Amino acid sequence: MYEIDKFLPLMIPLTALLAVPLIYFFRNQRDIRDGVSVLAPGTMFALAFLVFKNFYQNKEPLFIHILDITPTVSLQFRVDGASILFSLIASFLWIITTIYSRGYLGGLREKKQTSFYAYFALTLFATQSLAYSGNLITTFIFYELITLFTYPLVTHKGSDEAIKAGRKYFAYLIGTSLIFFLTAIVLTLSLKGEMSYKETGIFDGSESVEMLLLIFLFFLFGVAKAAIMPVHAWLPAAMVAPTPVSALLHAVAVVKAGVFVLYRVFNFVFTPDIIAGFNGHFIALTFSAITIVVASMIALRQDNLKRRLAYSTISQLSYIIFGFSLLNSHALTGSLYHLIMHAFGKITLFFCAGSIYVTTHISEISKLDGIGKKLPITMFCFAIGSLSMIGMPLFGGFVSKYYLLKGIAYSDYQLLFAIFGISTLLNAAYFLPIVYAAFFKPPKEEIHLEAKESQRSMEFALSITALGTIVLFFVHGFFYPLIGV
Amino acid sequence: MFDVFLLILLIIFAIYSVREKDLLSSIIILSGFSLMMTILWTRLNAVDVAFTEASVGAGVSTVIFLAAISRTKREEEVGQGRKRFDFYKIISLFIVILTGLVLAYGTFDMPPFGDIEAPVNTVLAPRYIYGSVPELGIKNFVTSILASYRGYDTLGETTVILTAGISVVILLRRKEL
Amino acid sequence: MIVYIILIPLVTAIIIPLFGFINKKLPFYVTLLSAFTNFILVIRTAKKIFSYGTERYFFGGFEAPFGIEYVVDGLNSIILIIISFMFFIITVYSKRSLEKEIENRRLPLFYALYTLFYTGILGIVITGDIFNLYVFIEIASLSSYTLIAMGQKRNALMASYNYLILGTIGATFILIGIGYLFMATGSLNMADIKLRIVPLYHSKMVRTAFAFLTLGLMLKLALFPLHVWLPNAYSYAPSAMGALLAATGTKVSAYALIRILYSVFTIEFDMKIIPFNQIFLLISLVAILAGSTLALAQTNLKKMLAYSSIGQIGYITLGISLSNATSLQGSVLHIFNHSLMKGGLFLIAGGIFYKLNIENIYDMKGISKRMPYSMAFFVILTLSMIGMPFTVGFLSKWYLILGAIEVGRYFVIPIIVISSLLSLIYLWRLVEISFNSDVDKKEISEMPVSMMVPVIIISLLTVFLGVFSDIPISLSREAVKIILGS
Amino acid sequence: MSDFILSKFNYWASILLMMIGMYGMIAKKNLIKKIIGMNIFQVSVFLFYISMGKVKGGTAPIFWEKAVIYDNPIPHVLILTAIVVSISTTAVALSIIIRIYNCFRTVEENKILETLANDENQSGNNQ
Amino acid sequence: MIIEFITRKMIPFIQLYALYVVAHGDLGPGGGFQGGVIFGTSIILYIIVFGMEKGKRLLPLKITDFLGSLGVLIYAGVGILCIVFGGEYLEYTKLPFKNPHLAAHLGIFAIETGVAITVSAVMVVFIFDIARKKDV
Repeated sequence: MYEIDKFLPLMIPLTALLAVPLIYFFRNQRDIRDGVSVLAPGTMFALAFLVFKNFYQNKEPLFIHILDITPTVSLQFRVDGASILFSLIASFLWIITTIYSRGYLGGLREKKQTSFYAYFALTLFATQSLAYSGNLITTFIFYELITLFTYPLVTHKGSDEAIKAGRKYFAYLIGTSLIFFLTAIVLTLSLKGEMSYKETGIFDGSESVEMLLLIFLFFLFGVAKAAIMPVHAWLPAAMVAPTPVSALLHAVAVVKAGVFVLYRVFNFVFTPDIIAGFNGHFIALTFSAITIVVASMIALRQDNLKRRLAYSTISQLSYIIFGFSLLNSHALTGSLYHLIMHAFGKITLFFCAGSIYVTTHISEISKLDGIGKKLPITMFCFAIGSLSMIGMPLFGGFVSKYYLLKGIAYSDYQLLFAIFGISTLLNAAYFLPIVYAAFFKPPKEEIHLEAKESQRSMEFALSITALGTIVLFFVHGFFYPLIGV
Repeated sequence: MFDVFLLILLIIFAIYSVREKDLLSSIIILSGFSLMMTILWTRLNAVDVAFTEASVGAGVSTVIFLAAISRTKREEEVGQGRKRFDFYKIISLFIVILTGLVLAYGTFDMPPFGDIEAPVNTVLAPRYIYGSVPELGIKNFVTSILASYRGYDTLGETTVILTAGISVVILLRRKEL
Repeated sequence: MIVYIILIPLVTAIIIPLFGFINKKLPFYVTLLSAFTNFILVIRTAKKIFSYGTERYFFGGFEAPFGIEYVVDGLNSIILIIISFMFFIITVYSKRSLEKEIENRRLPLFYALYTLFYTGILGIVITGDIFNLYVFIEIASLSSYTLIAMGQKRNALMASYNYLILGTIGATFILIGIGYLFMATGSLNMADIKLRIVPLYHSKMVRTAFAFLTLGLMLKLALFPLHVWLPNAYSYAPSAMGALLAATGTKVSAYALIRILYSVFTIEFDMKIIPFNQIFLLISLVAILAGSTLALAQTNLKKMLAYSSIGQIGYITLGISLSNATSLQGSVLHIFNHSLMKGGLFLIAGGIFYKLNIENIYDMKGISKRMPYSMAFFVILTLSMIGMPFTVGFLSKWYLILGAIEVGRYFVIPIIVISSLLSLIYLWRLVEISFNSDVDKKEISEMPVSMMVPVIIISLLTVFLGVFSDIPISLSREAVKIILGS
Repeated sequence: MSDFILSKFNYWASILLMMIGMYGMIAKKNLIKKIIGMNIFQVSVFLFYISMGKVKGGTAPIFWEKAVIYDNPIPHVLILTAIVVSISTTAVALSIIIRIYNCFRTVEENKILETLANDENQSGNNQ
Repeated sequence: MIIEFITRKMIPFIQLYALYVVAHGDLGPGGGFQGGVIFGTSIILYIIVFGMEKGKRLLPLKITDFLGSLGVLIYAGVGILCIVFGGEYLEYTKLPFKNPHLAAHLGIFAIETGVAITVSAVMVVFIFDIARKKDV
């Protein structure tokens, strides 16, 4: 039994890896290929669920040592609540996204669909491995692999514009991670001689404050995937990618991977007490707060729908970092909840944007007037997604925001309520007008639909996720054992 | 004393053959240089080396030099528009002088010329000199070392010659010239 | 019988022209056969060495220091392994590309020189006698001059000539150094000199000898200020030869430098008596940065790779100059890795040139459509070059960084990181351009199998040894034991 | 003093010769002139070796009943090898020079470099 | 005319002397290398006097190339023979002759011959290929 426990988590990424040759092999039978890329995440989801069950029985985290690269550098897995949570979400949403992208790619008659699915699977492999990685270097490896595997997806079009955007993407992510992230890891290793995550933290506070602060900042800005303000520019650039990519990868997998790494750093490399010891959380709070507000303001001024969503993603991510750096259990719970809620909400919004683009070739917000008549389901789900983003009760977004506010209340920075107020208003300001215009304004010019047949699967997918946001509000207790802090 | 005179002469020859603009005469001077070197080496009792240098340095290399310039240009062209202050020359002069100084620095700890106690003459040489005849029955120690004690070097040397031969063939024996 | 390691290629090189009289195709197969035999022999020897320790061979039965001695120990067996492996692989590759680049009636002699070059570098690695080292350096150099001059463009001739001038200066410096050393110690056997040199630490002769030996080897090694001959020589030589030079030439010089520094002179001489390490560290860092920066400025693919080699040589010397066990292990590993990676990259460049006749990076738009597999392996090797974990490139950089931390030279880390970034930029440029599909779709035209297989093997090995890294690490640990004489 | 100078004179003279040869090798623009310099350089190194093998009152290193001291034969051997290397290098260098002359119609380095630069420009324009 | 006559008469003596030098390398100054060079010089002289064509007829290029390899082959072969007869590489005294001195003499003579062959052949090749104006 215990061996099975050790074996199951490994199976999850391996399934994704196995999917790749299958997808390539069936590149000519489109249906089988898509079937594979639905089957693989399904299997992964089931496996993740089994892992969750085992974890539920014996609460203590599970360590799996795979191999040594050098005597000090080893590949190591760690299975605990957060990792299972992340892997569950990622694999579940992959299923939905595959269904969606079948419609999307079909609607646009994309070339190179096979390589699209293949790189998708590779990215998910890296993401899952990162979710379970048990020490800094393992995290680093899969962090880099995610960047590498998403690069072809970002430059999928192959046009000069896409190539340029890809360069920006690559430069930001690889550059920061090589300069700051790796340096931080090396410094950690040279100071403490080990890198594996521990509840008690790798650092024990005996180190010099300056050193700790330096390493902390390196981590904070080295993990550019979390898109905190100075290092966020890659995310809007990445929006040239096809919408399913933006949806799953740049609303869930990639960015959440960054946030997840920061979660590890905050709680397993450092510990809240140590961070408080050198006031690292204060810096993190400042930056994340600034990001929340400023990103929302920029989002307000974007006319391209996907870019607006991208900036809203940036600000929402900073909620999570914000929650980490409040350093109390309620805020942490809120953050982890936000990891789920934002994932569902934002993927819904991206799906909507994508289906609008496929069916009407509109990507600007100003042209969306009266589109609600044409695409009722899509726009209705869009409304749900936005409300969840804003944090209305009865929607998943409310849960996380509630815990975050509770966290603020328990911390000694009460005036940060103001930030929340402002940002919530801003969220409303840049989402609701779209919904309003879509349903109640008369269309400027005649909108004609096409690609009817592909609409089915897309609407199916996005309604599922929209439903998810509502369901999550009621069943959020289900995740409590995973988040349990 | 004669050696000193010879050395000075050598230096003069060397300078001339480097400075001479007409390549032909500078090659002739070069072969004279090697001839004098041969004499010097004979006076230093390095008969085999002198023999070789006479046949190679003064003989073959001169011939191939002449052949080469007969197929190329004969005069070294004076660099047109040569500046009075040629930076490149200064640099190279500086490098050369630096090298020379380092080399000279090395000479100060050297055992005096012809010192029998120098490690060169005490460490390996006796074994060869007194071992050659009883071990191998070879009267010429140079040959015994060349062919037997360090015979492997000579194999390498012959290989070098072969390499050069192949190189010359592969480079020059072709129709399109 | 370690003497056969030299004899097999030597005799092959001698008889190849005779085979050439029979049939112009035959020499290739003879070379291949001997390369393979030699590789097997080297592997078996290395196995023996690692289980039973150093093996020595006295030529003519005259015990050292009186005769010439061959020594195979942990250090040079790892070098022997990589050299013979790369030679074998590149020979497999060479058939097609040479048939394209060299007219067939000249192939036999070409292969003869090619094997002579191999003989020379093997001799450099395996010998234990310092004058014998000089002789073999000359064999390797002479043959490489000609092989470079065989390039198609007429720049090749000039490149070869410049290499000849600088290489001869370097070799003559080495000869002078040997002379001073011989004068001071009276011996020519490395191990013997190491014993005799201890009381002579402060002799001016020994110091001059040291200066000239290291200087000459740095010229052969193309360490940064003395690198001028390298880029043209590598990029204008025939593709296979360029790859072979990049994979083995400078590595052997690096090995010779390590030998001279640690097995002829002693480590305390390098560290304490003269301020060698500080200077050397400085030079290496400059070389790393300068090499990467210059590579960034190139548009010719092969030239870019050549300049990046200059930077990578900086890594090797960096490890030497930090001179603690960890960093030396990094150096040895980097000799090994870089031989593998850069060899592979040059092979791919040669393949692109073979199929499409383009060398300029900006003409390679959308090449990943035409040569997808080659570009895939190019990406793998690129990742290894920038030191991605799971590839061999990571190991050496990791050990170098740890070594730097060990001696508290933290400023080395940012430099390594920056140069990795630079190398990422200049290599990724090509990947990016090759992904660009703003060109009319073309049919796939991959390089022939006999050229593809070596690339595949090298790339897979890069990853395999990066994951199951205990092989290279244990080998290099043995090597370091030898270097530090413990 | 004078005997000190005399005791080192051979070495210094050979060093001076080396400097001359090396200068010719580096500074001269004519390719053949470089090779001439190379010859001088190497031969003077040989002189250095031979001088170190000389022993006061020694006879040639060939067995001879009446001989008391022999000169040191080792440098002679080494130099025999080195001479061969030098002639080989010279031959290879000269053949490369001939090829160069056939391609560029000159043996002046700077002119050749100009020609190559022109080649580069043309190829650049072609692209 | 006269020069040709003299050369014709001289060359055999030069070659004889060359052989002497090779053979007596172990007694007096000289040896394979010097002998080889002298032998080569004799042919070079022939070429200089009678011209390339005659020279080529006297000694075709194929032969020289072949000889060049052959010499080194002899050298290496002798070394391998020593191994065959239970010695180290190039350990002549182990060669199967009635006393080690004779073995050493013969072995050294053999390798000197090898050296001489290679050297003379390569010297001739140098002249042939470097001095040759047009392709012949």
